Amino acid sequence: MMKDFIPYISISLNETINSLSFFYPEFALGLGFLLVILSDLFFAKKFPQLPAFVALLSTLFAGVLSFNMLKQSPVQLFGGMIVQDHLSTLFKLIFCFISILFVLFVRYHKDLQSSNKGTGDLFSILMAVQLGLNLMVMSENLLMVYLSLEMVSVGSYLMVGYLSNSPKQSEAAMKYALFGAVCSAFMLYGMSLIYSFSGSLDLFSAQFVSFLSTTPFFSWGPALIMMLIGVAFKLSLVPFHFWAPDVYQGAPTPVTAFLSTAPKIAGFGILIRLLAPFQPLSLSGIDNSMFSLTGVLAVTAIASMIVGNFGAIWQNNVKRMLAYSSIGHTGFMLMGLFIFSVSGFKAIVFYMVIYSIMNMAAFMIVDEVEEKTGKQDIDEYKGLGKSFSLLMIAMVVVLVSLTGLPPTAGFTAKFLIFSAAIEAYNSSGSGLIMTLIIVGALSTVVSLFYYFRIPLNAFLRKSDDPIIAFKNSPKSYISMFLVFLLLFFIIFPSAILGHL
Amino acid sequence: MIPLSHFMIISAALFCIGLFAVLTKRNAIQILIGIEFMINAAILNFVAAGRFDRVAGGGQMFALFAIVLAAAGVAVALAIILNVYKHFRTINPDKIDTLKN
Amino acid sequence: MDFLTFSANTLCLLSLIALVFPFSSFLVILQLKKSQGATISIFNISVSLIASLLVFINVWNSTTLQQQVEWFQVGTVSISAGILLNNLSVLMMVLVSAISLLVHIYSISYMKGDENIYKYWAYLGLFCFSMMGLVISDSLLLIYMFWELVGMSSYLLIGFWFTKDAASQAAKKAFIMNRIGDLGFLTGLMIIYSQFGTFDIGRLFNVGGLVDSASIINGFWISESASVPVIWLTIAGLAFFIGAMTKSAQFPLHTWLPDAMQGPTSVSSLIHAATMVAAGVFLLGRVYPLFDSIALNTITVVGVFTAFMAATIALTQNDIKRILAYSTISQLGFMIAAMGIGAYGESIFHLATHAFFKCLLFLAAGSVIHQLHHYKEHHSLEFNHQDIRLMGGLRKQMPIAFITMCIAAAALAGLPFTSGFLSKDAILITSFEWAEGYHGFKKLVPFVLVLTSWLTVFYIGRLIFKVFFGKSNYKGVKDAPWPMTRILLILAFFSLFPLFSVNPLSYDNSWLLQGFVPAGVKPFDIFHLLVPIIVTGISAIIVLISYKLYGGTATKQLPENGLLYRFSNRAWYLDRVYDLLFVRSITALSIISHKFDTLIVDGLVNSLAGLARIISDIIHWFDRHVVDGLVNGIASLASKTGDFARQFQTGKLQHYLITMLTLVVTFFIITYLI
Amino acid sequence: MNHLLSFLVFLPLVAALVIILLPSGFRDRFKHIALGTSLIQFFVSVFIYLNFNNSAAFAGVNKESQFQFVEKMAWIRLDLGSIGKLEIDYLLGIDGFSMPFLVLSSLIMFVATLASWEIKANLKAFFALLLLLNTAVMGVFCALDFFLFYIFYELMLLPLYFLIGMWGGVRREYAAMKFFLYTLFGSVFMLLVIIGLYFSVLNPATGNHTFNMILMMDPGSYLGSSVFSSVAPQSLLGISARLLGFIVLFVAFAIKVPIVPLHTWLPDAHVEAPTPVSIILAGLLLKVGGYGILRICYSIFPDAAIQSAWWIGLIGVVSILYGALNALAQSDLKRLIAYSSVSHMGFVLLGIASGTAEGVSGAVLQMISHGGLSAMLFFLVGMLYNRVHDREIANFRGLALVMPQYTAFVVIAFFASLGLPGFSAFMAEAFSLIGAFTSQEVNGLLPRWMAICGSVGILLSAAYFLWTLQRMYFGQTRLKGGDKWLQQLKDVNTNEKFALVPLAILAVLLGIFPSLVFSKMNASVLAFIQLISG
Amino acid sequence: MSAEQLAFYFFASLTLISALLVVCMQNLVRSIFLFFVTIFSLAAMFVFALADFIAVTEVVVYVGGVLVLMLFAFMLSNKELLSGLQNIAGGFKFTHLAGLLICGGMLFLLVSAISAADVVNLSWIKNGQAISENDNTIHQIGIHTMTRYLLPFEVVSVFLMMALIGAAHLSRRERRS
Repeated sequence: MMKDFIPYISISLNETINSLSFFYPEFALGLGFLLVILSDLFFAKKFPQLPAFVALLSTLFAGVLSFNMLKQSPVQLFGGMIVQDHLSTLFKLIFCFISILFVLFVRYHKDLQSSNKGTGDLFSILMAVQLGLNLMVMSENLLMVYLSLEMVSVGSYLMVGYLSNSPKQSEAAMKYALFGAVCSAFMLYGMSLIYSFSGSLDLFSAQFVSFLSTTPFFSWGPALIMMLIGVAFKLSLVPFHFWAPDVYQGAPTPVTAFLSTAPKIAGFGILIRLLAPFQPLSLSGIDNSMFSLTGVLAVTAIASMIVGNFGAIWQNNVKRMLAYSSIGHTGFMLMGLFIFSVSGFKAIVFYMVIYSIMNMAAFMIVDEVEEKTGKQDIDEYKGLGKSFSLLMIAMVVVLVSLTGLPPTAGFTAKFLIFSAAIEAYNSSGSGLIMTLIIVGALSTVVSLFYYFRIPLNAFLRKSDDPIIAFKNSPKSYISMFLVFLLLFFIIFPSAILGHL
Repeated sequence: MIPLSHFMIISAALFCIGLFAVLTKRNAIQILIGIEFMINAAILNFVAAGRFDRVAGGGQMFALFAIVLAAAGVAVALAIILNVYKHFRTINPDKIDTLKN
Repeated sequence: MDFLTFSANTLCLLSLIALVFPFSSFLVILQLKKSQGATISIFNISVSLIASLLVFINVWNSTTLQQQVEWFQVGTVSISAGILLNNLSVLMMVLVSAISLLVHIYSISYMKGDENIYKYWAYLGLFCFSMMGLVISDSLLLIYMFWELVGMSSYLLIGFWFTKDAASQAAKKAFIMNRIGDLGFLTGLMIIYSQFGTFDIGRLFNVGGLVDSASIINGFWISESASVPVIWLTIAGLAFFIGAMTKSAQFPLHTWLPDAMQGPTSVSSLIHAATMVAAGVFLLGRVYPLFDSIALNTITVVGVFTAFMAATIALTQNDIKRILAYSTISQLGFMIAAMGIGAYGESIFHLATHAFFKCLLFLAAGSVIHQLHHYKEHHSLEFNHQDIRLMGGLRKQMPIAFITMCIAAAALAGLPFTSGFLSKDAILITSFEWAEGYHGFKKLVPFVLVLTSWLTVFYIGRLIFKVFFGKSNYKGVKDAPWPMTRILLILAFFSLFPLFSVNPLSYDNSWLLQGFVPAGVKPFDIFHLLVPIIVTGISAIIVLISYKLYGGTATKQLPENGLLYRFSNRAWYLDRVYDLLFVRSITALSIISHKFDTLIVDGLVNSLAGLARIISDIIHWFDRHVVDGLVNGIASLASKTGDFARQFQTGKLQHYLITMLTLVVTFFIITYLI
Repeated sequence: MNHLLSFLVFLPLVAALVIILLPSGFRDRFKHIALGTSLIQFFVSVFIYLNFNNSAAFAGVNKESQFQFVEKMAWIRLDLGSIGKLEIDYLLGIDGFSMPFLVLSSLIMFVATLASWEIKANLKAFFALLLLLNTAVMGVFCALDFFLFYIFYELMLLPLYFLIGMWGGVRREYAAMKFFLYTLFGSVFMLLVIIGLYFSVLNPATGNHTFNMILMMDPGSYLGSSVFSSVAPQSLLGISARLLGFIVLFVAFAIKVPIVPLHTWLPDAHVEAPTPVSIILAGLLLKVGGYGILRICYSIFPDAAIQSAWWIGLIGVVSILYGALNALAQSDLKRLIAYSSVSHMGFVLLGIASGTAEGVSGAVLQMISHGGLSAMLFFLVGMLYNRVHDREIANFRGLALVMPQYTAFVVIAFFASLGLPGFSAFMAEAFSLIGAFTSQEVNGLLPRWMAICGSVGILLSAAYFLWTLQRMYFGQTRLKGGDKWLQQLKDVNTNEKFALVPLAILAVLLGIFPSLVFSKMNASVLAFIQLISG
Repeated sequence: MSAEQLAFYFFASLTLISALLVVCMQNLVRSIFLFFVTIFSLAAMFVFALADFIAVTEVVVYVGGVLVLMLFAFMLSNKELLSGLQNIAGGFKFTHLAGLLICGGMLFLLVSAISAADVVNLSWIKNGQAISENDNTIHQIGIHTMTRYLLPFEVVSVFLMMALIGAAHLSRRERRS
């Protein structure tokens, strides 16, 4: 009875105590969570910006703490619940970066600032979501996977519906929440099946993978796929992407910017964790010939690229267009996964860093334009090159980067992903991967078509509206700084690559 | 002792019933109920399999957490649905389609 | 004359001077614009002439000079540029510079008052430069370059009155038709280069040179470095010949030349009668060792046919310059035919004599045109001042023009005591000698040539009689001013025998011919006696006939009317026979051949151009619609794909879920079933 | 001295930054800054030209040690684990092939800047973009690292898109987009091949994979098992991988050249682009394609190049004839010239395909020559368009009377372009054709009829140029715009002469002294022939 | 068939039937109450899997929390439900067919997956240490919560806090004027 557990207790407690020192960034976030709530509760009237400040500070703090762990060798924490390794630290740093930008974005977003419910709650949700993101990329246990994923999801629903006075946002939030819930139910059910088959939740235990060999493919195949649906939902991979355009369009722009980056990146983190146990098996040929994991991923990636890029062509709403394009980008990033090695991950991580910079900058600029002129449609951007010359030039750089052309870091990122994919092709010779690569290349060309509709309208077309010189807001300066980063990183990619 | 497979087949049926509700009901709350069925089907699986996992206790612990998370999820979802009702005067998801291509 | 003997280097320098001076007038005059164009260019061309003469004296019959420098290097092959001075080139140098100088002087009066006169001088300078370069170059590549430059300057000069549509079209036609020949030339160049790896004429065509030492074994043409099927040797010869054909206006590529008469008459005389058109013959002379028997036969046939055809056409022309143009074509046919039968020296000889008398013909005709033009302007009349039917009786009003033109006509007709007599006899006799050794169509060659020479007599007689005899319509027309007439006189002298031979009746003693054909090599045979007598005799009769026909009073009437009148008046049996046998049938023949010329040949060329237009239109359409359409089609396919993907985005949550799950379940089912 | 090439490449970038930072009050000075920059570049490139060593020991092509003015710096080093170490260098250097293009680029840029006097709107952006383009073009001709090359190569697109799109004609949007999509299509796939090459090549010195172009030309540095291995050639989709790589690279560059049927962007882009951009497009951008084919396609995949020589030659011939026939059918002067570019660039392909020293020399000379001549032609069209905003051939007649000097320049440009001896195009076309003709004898790559068919292009070019000359410039003056146009049609001004005269001089100089180019590149050509003939 | 089995199948069928009724019921109030029945019978089935604590939690959380919330939500939005629901319900729609097909397919898939797995004979079930009927699961859960599952436990607290704040934020009218 109880006696069985006694040895475990001390071991487990020791592990827990030892783990604490590796958990500082998350502590910082947890502390930040509490402080934001407190500051919102007690000081919001006097210092309305205090929650933002606290959130910024604790995120920064968490970032610094994470940075210190970059050189840390991998270590399992809390009895194998989570793992702290180089990759997860990198992801955490990206989250910190995005969160900082998000806080600044919200700070300078008119709608959110003028909301009569204040922004304090948003920041507390952010802190929790960020904790969830960190845990997502560290999870090594199905329970933690589910838990952290739900945490991020629920937090995202709340963020989307944050401005409850707007019908669009409510609609977006509802779609997002219900769609997400269905997907996470699928995931949960898949986990339950896998648990039933393997008897373990621990992704890295030998027992976990055993179900692959003890049960027929007909059983584990669906189970695995159902589990991955939850992740695919977060990644908005085709065909789990339907929510994305609607939600991106409906949500407040800073939230859209956040959603299109952080949870997606975390989704990749978790995908890497989830697929890791199956990797040796798929190489050693247990993979069913018809149902190969790489095959499924490749088809998904191809479908995502096609739907994302071709869908974007017809969009007129800028945010919606960016939503579709982000579907395409996800498909593209998935390409980097195929090599499934440290090098491939490096390519993906680099891509993600650049992607988050590009996306954040793009949404900031779009938001700036929307706030100043109320224009949301690409067609309405006519002649904006005159009014917002600097901002629109920045936008062009961002779009060039999104397309993946030199001289922007987007090119280096795309280049690295292609490298990983071609290396995967080199080692496998799979025609599917070659197709994937070709589709990736073609989608680059297609993407140019819709991305460049913005500069096309902004610079090439004249509008009848009078030219008004707008004063640049702090937000546009932030976006210009991001643009500078895009240019900086193509000349000095080592500034990032050196840490990978 | 009831064999594990029986639990699982029942849970599969429950899952599908829930799924049907999600796909066909014209009311957000009923959809939510369908989702709860799906989650509970999973929980049933966990609990049934957890019986054989005494040391790690994974199944039961997972079920516990899942119940809690589901409840919290329902709370958030309902809050959102109420917001939607406030704006659209309906909670039929079919009629809430201002965001589309 | 020791002081006139120069070292090889000096000679090359002199020939360079002869080359560069005209070019400098081109550059300088274009810069200076209006002032001093005539002075500069006459000075320069005089220098050129003097230099040419000095070179001539030193080189003629004494030496062959070749000096070259490396021009550039391509790969391992070094291409050189240099000067080749031998009998042929120095003769041409003198010929070109001398005639140029005369035409220059003539032009001072002739072109007086034209507002763009400075351009005229400049273009003439450019022409002389190119022509000089053409004759002294030692490399086929250089010759080709000057060859085209000659064409370019001809283009500029034909189109000198560019505001006249006919002029600019004629210029275009001339250049483009010449380009066809250039393609042949270029093909020849390519074959030579790929076979021998050099363009150096000296190395290629000297005795024992590369062409000489190349052998034909088993149907292969083998040189030091390459071996190709022997057909390429023939193609090379024919390719060069096509080049020569266009420049020398041989059938069927001759039609540009009559049109080129749209240029000033002085230009016609210099370029389209004396020098440029001779370049084709010159080229054949340069690459002569390359021709095999097929090529030579082709050359002969083309030359003979051209000579005959052009002569028949000239019979019925009424434009004075057109008659002369056809006559030029015909004479060039003679030269080409002579080349074809191996009468290399004779051909060059005829080239030289023809240059002078044809130049004179043009210039004299020019003076007539010039004066009539002035008359027309002065009296504000409207008539075609080049139409011989409207002329007549000018013999008394323009005596110098009349006399000089008669001399030139006699030379053209090959009457004794003229230079033409010598050279034409040379060709005719050689052709008879040549035909001795052959059977079949080759036997015909000399007879056709003889026939042609009689036709020549007839048409030139008609021209002279129509223009200068009969009654004058234009009171007060005088001879052209002195600067023009003195040139005519000089040229008239050059058209007589003394310049070329001491003996007016035998070409064998001609120093010029001896420069190419060593004297005494050929045995004296019966042809030397018979041919001159028979040909001249009949020519004399023809002159008389034509005088009867055209020298009368009824010059203003159309020829048919005049014929009818005379027929009814005198009722000469011979007249009738002539009329039926020669005039009518030949008129008909000439009309037919002219029709052929204008309708079929020109028509072919025109319809080819039209075809090219149609093809290019089709291709353009193809480009717009198919090639571009394909691209646009791909674009629209892309947008269709996007549209398809978009359709699923209905905004309805459950539709999303159904689509998504349908895909998932289908996927599962498929993996299950397979 | 050691950083001369960097100076050449980045000077315009600095100038662009200066222009961006200067306040708008200086807007009238922008063009002078740009002009000064291109002048300095020109002098520097002439200095390089004069100091260029043309001996065989400095042939370059596939030996890094033989390149001149080399600058090499480690740029990106990334340990990618199983993929190996990423080794990207900042590697600039020139040999006989690239050096002439440097001089040409700086000259064309100078002319283009002079041509941009006509630009009135948004000067800051225009000159900044122009200078950016300048940097990219210079970079392309200097880069020896494939990654670096690609960056410069792509960098050209962006400024061009805006230059066409913002200052272009009526259909500028369409033209700009079409241009962009076409070229991007080619270059994206080029990127894939670049990466494939990268994985196939090891730097023997460091043992890393490398982007060094010169190492890619050395069969010894390929890994036996790699995709593009020249030791044990792999096959891809049923075709030999090396051939496929060659085709992809070739198509990418051929779009730029452009070849039929990938040329349809060119007439649109040219017609819609403002004059300076047309000048740069025709003068430099097309040359980038030809240069790429020489420097990259042929040098890296000589075996595949030899294999496909017949087809490339055919494409060259078809381009020559097709472009010329199309030009004949045009009614818009600028379109005519655009199509003539297609035709003239066909000679480049034909020459390169021949694989003979004559052909390759001719092809390079043709690029240089066409660079100058097409710039001149577009400049001349631009002058006309500037004055009356019309380019329809049928709307003009007898211009020679109205603008005699202008017509003189037109005559020079037309005759030079139609290959009149004494001008550069003649030498170039003649040697391209001679090369193609001798090819059968020397290496058996091209049949003789190709050269002969190609020479018909010369005839056709005479036809369309002279026809135009006759229709537009000769005859009695008759203008569509009547007296108003007569007022507007001023003859050439000093500024324009500054632009036209150097181009005319270039054409004549190269026509008479082709050794100005030949001598500098002869060693490289021989090394190149050596390389591709194995 | 033993009593245990009988009872199990009774609850199992009760669960499924009530769930089906929930789904098919047109009246929302009734279906919410039938949901209550389903939860209860599910909890009963948990007991058969020896998870008594979970069963209790399920009932408490769902009946005490979720159901009440749903009723609240229903009541807050009932105006529409009472008037509009009848119209929607009538007729067989495309979505029904699609839903039926999908769910049928899914069921087929899952059942065959489960039967193919032959879960009863899996090695970990045969060899693993099963919970016996004598075990005190509450103890076990307590120990697990404080040791192995300490981290999720703590994280869930943050999660709940966030959900609380968020839900409260959404339902709150406004704070500042």
